[in-house]
Amino acid sequence: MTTLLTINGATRRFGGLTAVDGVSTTVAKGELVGVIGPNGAGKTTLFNLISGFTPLSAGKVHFKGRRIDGQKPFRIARLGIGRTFQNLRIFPNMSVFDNVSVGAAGMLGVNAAGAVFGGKARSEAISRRAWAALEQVGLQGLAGELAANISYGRRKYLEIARALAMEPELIILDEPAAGLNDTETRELAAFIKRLHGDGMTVLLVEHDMGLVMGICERVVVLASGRKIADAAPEVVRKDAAVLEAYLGVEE
Amino acid sequence: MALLEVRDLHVSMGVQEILHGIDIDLGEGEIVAMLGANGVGKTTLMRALSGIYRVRGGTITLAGEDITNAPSHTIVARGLCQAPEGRQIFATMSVRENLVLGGGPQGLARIDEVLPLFPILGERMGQAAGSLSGGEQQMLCIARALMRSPRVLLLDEPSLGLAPKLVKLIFDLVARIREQGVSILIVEQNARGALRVADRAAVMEGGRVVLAGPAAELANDPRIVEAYLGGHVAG
Amino acid sequence: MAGTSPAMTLESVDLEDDWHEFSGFFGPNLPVAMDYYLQQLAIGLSLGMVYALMAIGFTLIFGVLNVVNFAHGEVYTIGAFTGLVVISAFAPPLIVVLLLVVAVGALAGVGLERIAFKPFRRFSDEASLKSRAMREATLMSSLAVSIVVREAVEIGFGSQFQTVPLDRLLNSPISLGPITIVSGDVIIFVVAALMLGGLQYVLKRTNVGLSIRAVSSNPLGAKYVGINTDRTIIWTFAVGSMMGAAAGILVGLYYGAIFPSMGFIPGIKAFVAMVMGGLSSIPGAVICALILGFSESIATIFVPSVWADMVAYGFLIVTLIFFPRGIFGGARDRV
Amino acid sequence: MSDRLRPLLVVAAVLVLVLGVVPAVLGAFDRSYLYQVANLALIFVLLAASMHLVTGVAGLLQLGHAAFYGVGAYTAALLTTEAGLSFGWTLPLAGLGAAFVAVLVALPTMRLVSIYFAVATLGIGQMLYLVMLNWVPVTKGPNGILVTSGLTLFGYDLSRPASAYFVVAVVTLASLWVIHRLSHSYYGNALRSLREDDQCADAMGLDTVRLKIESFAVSGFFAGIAGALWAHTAGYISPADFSFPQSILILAMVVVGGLGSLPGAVIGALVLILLPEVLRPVGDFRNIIVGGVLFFSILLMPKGIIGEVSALDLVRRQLGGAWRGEGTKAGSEVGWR
Amino acid sequence: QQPVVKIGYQLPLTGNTAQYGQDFKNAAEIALAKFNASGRPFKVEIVFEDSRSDAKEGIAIARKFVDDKEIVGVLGDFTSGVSMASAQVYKSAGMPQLSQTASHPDYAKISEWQFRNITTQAQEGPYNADWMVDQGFKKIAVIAEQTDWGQTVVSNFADEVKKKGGEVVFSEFFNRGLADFRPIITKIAREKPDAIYTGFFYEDGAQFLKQMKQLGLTIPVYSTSAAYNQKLIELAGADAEGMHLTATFLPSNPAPQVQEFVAAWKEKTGQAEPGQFPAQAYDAVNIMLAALEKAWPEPTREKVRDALAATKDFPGVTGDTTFDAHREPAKKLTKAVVKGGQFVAVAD
Ligand SMILES: Nc1ncnc2c1ncn2[C@@H]1O[C@H](COP(=O)(O)OP(=O)(O)OP(=O)(O)O)[C@@H](O)[C@H]1O
Ligand SMILES: Nc1ncnc2c1ncn2[C@@H]1O[C@H](COP(=O)(O)OP(=O)(O)OP(=O)(O)O)[C@@H](O)[C@H]1O
Ligand SMILES: CC(C)C[C@H](N)C(=O)O
Ligand SMILES: [Mg+2]
Ligand SMILES: [Mg+2]
Repeated sequence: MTTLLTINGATRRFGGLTAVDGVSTTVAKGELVGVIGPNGAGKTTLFNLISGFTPLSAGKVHFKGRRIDGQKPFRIARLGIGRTFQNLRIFPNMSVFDNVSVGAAGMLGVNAAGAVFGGKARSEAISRRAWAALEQVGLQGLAGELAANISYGRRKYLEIARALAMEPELIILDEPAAGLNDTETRELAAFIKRLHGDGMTVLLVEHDMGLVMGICERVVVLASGRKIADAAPEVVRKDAAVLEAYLGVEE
Repeated sequence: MALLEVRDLHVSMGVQEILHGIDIDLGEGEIVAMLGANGVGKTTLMRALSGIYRVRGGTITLAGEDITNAPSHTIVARGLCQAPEGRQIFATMSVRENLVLGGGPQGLARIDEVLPLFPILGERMGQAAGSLSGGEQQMLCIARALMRSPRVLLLDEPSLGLAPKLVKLIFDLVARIREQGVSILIVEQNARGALRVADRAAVMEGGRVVLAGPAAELANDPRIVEAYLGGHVAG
Repeated sequence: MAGTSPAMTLESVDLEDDWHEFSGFFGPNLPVAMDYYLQQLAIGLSLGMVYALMAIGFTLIFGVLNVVNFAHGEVYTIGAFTGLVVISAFAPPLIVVLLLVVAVGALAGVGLERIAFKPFRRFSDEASLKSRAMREATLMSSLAVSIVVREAVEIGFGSQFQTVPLDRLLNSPISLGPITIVSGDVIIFVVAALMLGGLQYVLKRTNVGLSIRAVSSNPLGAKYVGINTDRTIIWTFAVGSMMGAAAGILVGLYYGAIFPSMGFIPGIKAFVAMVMGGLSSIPGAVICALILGFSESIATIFVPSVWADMVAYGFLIVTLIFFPRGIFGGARDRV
Repeated sequence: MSDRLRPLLVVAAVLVLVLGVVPAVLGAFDRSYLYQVANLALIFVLLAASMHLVTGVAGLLQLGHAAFYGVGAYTAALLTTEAGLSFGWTLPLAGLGAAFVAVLVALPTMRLVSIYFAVATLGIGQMLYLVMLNWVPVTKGPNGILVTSGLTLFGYDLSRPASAYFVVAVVTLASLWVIHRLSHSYYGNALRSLREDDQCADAMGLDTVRLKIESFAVSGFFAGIAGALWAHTAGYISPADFSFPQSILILAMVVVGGLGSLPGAVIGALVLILLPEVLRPVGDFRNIIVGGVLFFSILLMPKGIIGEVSALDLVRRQLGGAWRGEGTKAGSEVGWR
Repeated sequence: QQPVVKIGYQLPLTGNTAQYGQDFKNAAEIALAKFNASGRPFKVEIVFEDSRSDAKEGIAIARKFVDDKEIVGVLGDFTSGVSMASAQVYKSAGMPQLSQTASHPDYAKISEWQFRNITTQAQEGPYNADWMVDQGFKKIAVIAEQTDWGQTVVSNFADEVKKKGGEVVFSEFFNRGLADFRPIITKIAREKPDAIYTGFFYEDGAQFLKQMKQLGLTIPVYSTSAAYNQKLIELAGADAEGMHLTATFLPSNPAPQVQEFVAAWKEKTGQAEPGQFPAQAYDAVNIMLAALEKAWPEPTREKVRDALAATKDFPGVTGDTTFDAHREPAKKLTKAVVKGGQFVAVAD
């Protein structure tokens, strides 16, 4: 198994607060890793460190053997990291299809000269990718709809589709199941599993234990910015520290 | 008569009607859960109740007074508070200021009752609300609604984005608040949790209430189990 | 200075005498160069105060609605013309003029809000709230109102400078050691300081201020906590426009220049100062207005005055390069 | 109608209208005034369209557009008077000159967002205006420049309003075609995503800074082209033609027509140039009326006469710009071809 | 029914410079009424069009005038910029254009169709330079507005001063409508000039004079005829006292045409005495009318042009106007000073 992502002593401070504190872990190609932890544990911050939205205070991040910390988000994205956001960030005044096309366009590259004089090859490639991503999440029926007009649950899939249209090697999902009901969460779980089955490497933050424990191969637990566990779900589930910090005593 | 009475409520967005005649009763000290898939109009209902959306038809009565299409500030003044979807906190203001605003004329009078529920907020009092983590923002949103000692509390997906420990805490909290005589209307995707604490529940589909009844009954209704509880009967 | 100008006819001009008076102006003791810079600084300060006076109301209104009010300059003009009409009608003392102007300014602000801003709040769907087109629509509606007002004033009064009774001008010189200022500088300083102090107190210390800041931060959220957002917005417009109108008459009397497009240049400068300051910070806007005033007068020392604005705008660009969200602006929302 | 044919027909219709019907009708009146107004309208159509790209599509509120128009006009005028170049040369060079200046000023300001960017462009516009006004040795300052050669192409003098109309119309149409390709394509989608949420676009692998600079430069280029057209058709330029109120006028065109909508920008420009001319008989009140019309149009159609959504739909259907997803039912057109 | 001859007048009737255009219109209407009442064999109609001092409007108006076959001559525009842009149209279409104020050095050079009846700084500058140097001022500061006209104010004046052995110790421009002159005034003061020569209109002039006095500066100020307007004194009050300037028009001039114009003006507008610019417009209209008369009975554009070109010693309110071979006027200049709230002539 080849390592795709290596996080080495990642640290991020905000003033006096250390949101992420010396976290190290690796993600191998094809893995499905869950990240859990109490609210404010630093999960989103960790994702922002990986995708370049927040600079590291200390530590290193490597992707495919290349150091990526300190790089601009779009460069990191182009290396093959797609992401979604905890607070849904779609492009509300664009159609569903156009939203997704941006993911494809970002990876395939667009420029002014190409847009004016270029042949159809590039735009068809973008179209096909975007369409494939939409089909993957089952939104093709809403392709022409304005994104602001579709429901919350579908926006979640839209955001995922947009990341998929990038055809990334690693996809980071920040709380994809938030706001979905149990049935929808199951569908999502199945969807992520399928994605994983197709060879995608997934890094997933989620508070829905059913989802995390059900599909993840490995779970990283953060609390107060520190990694307190990093193991298979069955192990983590019984870890005293994790129970104490995060899960609470289940009935 | 119920504390909050909704009769034949119609709400439209532009030309499109979203709620086609909703009836709900919320009794004194009662908890009612609203279930329904994404996009059926639960949030639209909640917004209409708080006076954010205009009502095209039907009536809303709070403690015998007609509040249909009353401005949102008078509705809040009459004791109907909401922790809305999307949090709607004041991102550029500090956590403390958010809470003061939640308290309205009472200001921070109830801070000592609210803060212990969410100790982490106590540590973040001076921080800009927008820089909080997702879950912290959700806590702030709920805490803010509690600052005013509401008579009717509307919670739109309160457990969204909260860690499991806190989800449990939220539902316990809902039960506790009811003890103080507050009536609660709660919209939840976590149907299991909501049905456990609720007295009654209603299921919405396509802008209508399609099923209503005592929560315990609904929790065992095969249709509910199939659609919202992932096929397993709630424990 | 002699009352009847000695330079009135050539015959009476004694060059030697002139020399004498001239050096007296800069004071006999300080080196001339020093006086010169001090005088330029004093002028820069008073220029800056003039911009600040306008920037305060402008920033207040922007802070609440997050839209540029292109008609603020016209409120300023309305203030000046109201004052002029009042003065020529029954010549009351300045304070009475100010009160009347402020009242008219409040009316203008409320009217403006009703006409140019409120109608656009009827769109509450997400696509509209997040749409650039809707944002720029209010900008345009205020621009359209400003065009109509300016043209109307022009038709009513003509576009020339209005004649201000000379004894009402706020420009009797006051000598402070080597430098000279005028009475208007003092009045403008006091008024601006009062406005700034008052607003800071209201915004930071009172519930009204808290509501205003809440509406500016998240108007929808403000509804959920029971704030009467419409009323808050109207009040803000009323207060901001009162300040704009007061600025108009004060600056009008200060320069003795009242004409229909008088709000244009101070409007631009106030806009620039507000943004340099970080949009929602009134002290920030005031400080940046002072910086703009200073940079204009100081620039004149070193370059021809036609280039002075170049320095002021250069300052703007440099500021924004180093502080992309203004000097006192907050950070961007976290991802 | 066959889907292949329709776009061709639409293009043909536009060409016939602009290059056939309009000149024929104007010619029938035998009034050079009408041509003059038409030329002016076309120049402002081009200006509005170029601002549409940066303000409507990429969402960067541009408050200094007239300055780039001016840079183009000055480049053309100076190349004509100082270097003796004819219109055939000055036209592209004016565009390039304006684009060059646009890139220069874009470099330091592209990190700015929203109103901060708007004010930066306002400042830059004013600075460029001050340069035109005060850099007397080069720009002749307030004296302006008498442009000695009018519209000449391949040695033919095309300065008469009627022939100038064709030159202006062809240049404007060609430019509109380019702007159409840019805004109605995946490139346009990328720019729109900047407008909607630039951080998110960044996460999609878009080099947001480069895109902003690029769109700014292209927009500057076409403003420069418009400037060259103005310089050669007017014959005399001075800084006043490129001052801040002109920027606001162009912005008003784009907003009234529909921010984000290219057909809207075109219509907005036509309305705001033609309306004051039509209202001439009204006398002193005409500008009040223009202001009133502006106000009511915004009030009733805040998203513009042709809003972005309907404009995109129109282009997709009528101009055959749409790419059809494999699984879609016939007629549901989505992406860009 | 008398035949009617039409002329066009393009001028700013709205916008920032509307006050000037409105004045021109009043002056033109006075001149026209008098002409039409005087029993000539034809009547004249003036078509006024509002250019807003905007070149793009000016050009459209020019086209409109050119299209109207009945229009045989055009007056205006106000600013040189708009006049010159419009002049391109008149040049190519062959329409005589007479501007009452355009003072750009190249304006009349555009073609044989452009005329102006305002004195240029080529005449006024040296005249004032001589005047000032003769008064014994050696070190002179010069400021002027940053317009084409202001440029000529400075250059023509400075050349002559140097020739006469004087020294221009300071020379700067300012943007029109500058609110605060104090930074420049302070800067001027540092150069310690003997006198200041200024190129401004009355609004800027009033601001300058007031602020100069505020700063306690008492250096003699000289200016051009452009500052000649009663409003200058209204706006600046006592601070205007002692300002010297040249004029071609003095309302106090006892010449009958002047007194007639002043009286008609007061009656029509209800304002005080007319300033320099309305007088310019009044003369321009009359010169045009005289040219029409000369061209009658067949007033074609060519004939009107030729008639204009032949204008010699036309007795206007701004003095006698003769167009030289370059269609430039030469006028007699008068020296004036503000004294007791009035412009009064200064004996040479
Ligand atoms: N820009 C910032 N400024 C100050 N504090 C910040 C900032 N960003 C994050 N924090 C703090 O860092 C901590 C970690 O935040 P983060 O969003 O990573 O948590 P999280 O694990 O994603 O939580 P949740 O599950 O609630 O989303 C929080 O306590 C938050 O308040
Ligand atoms: N402003 C709006 N404009 C147009 N349509 C809207 C608007 N708001 C809501 N809708 C539509 O109304 C329907 C109901 O939306 P609502 O947000 O009430 O659903 P919900 O039940 O709360 O769903 P969720 O579980 O996703 O929060 C959806 O189909 C949505 O697309
Ligand atoms: C500046 C203008 C208004 C007038 C000046 N005489 C000119 O020729 O332009
Ligand atoms: Mg998070
Ligand atoms: Mg909802």
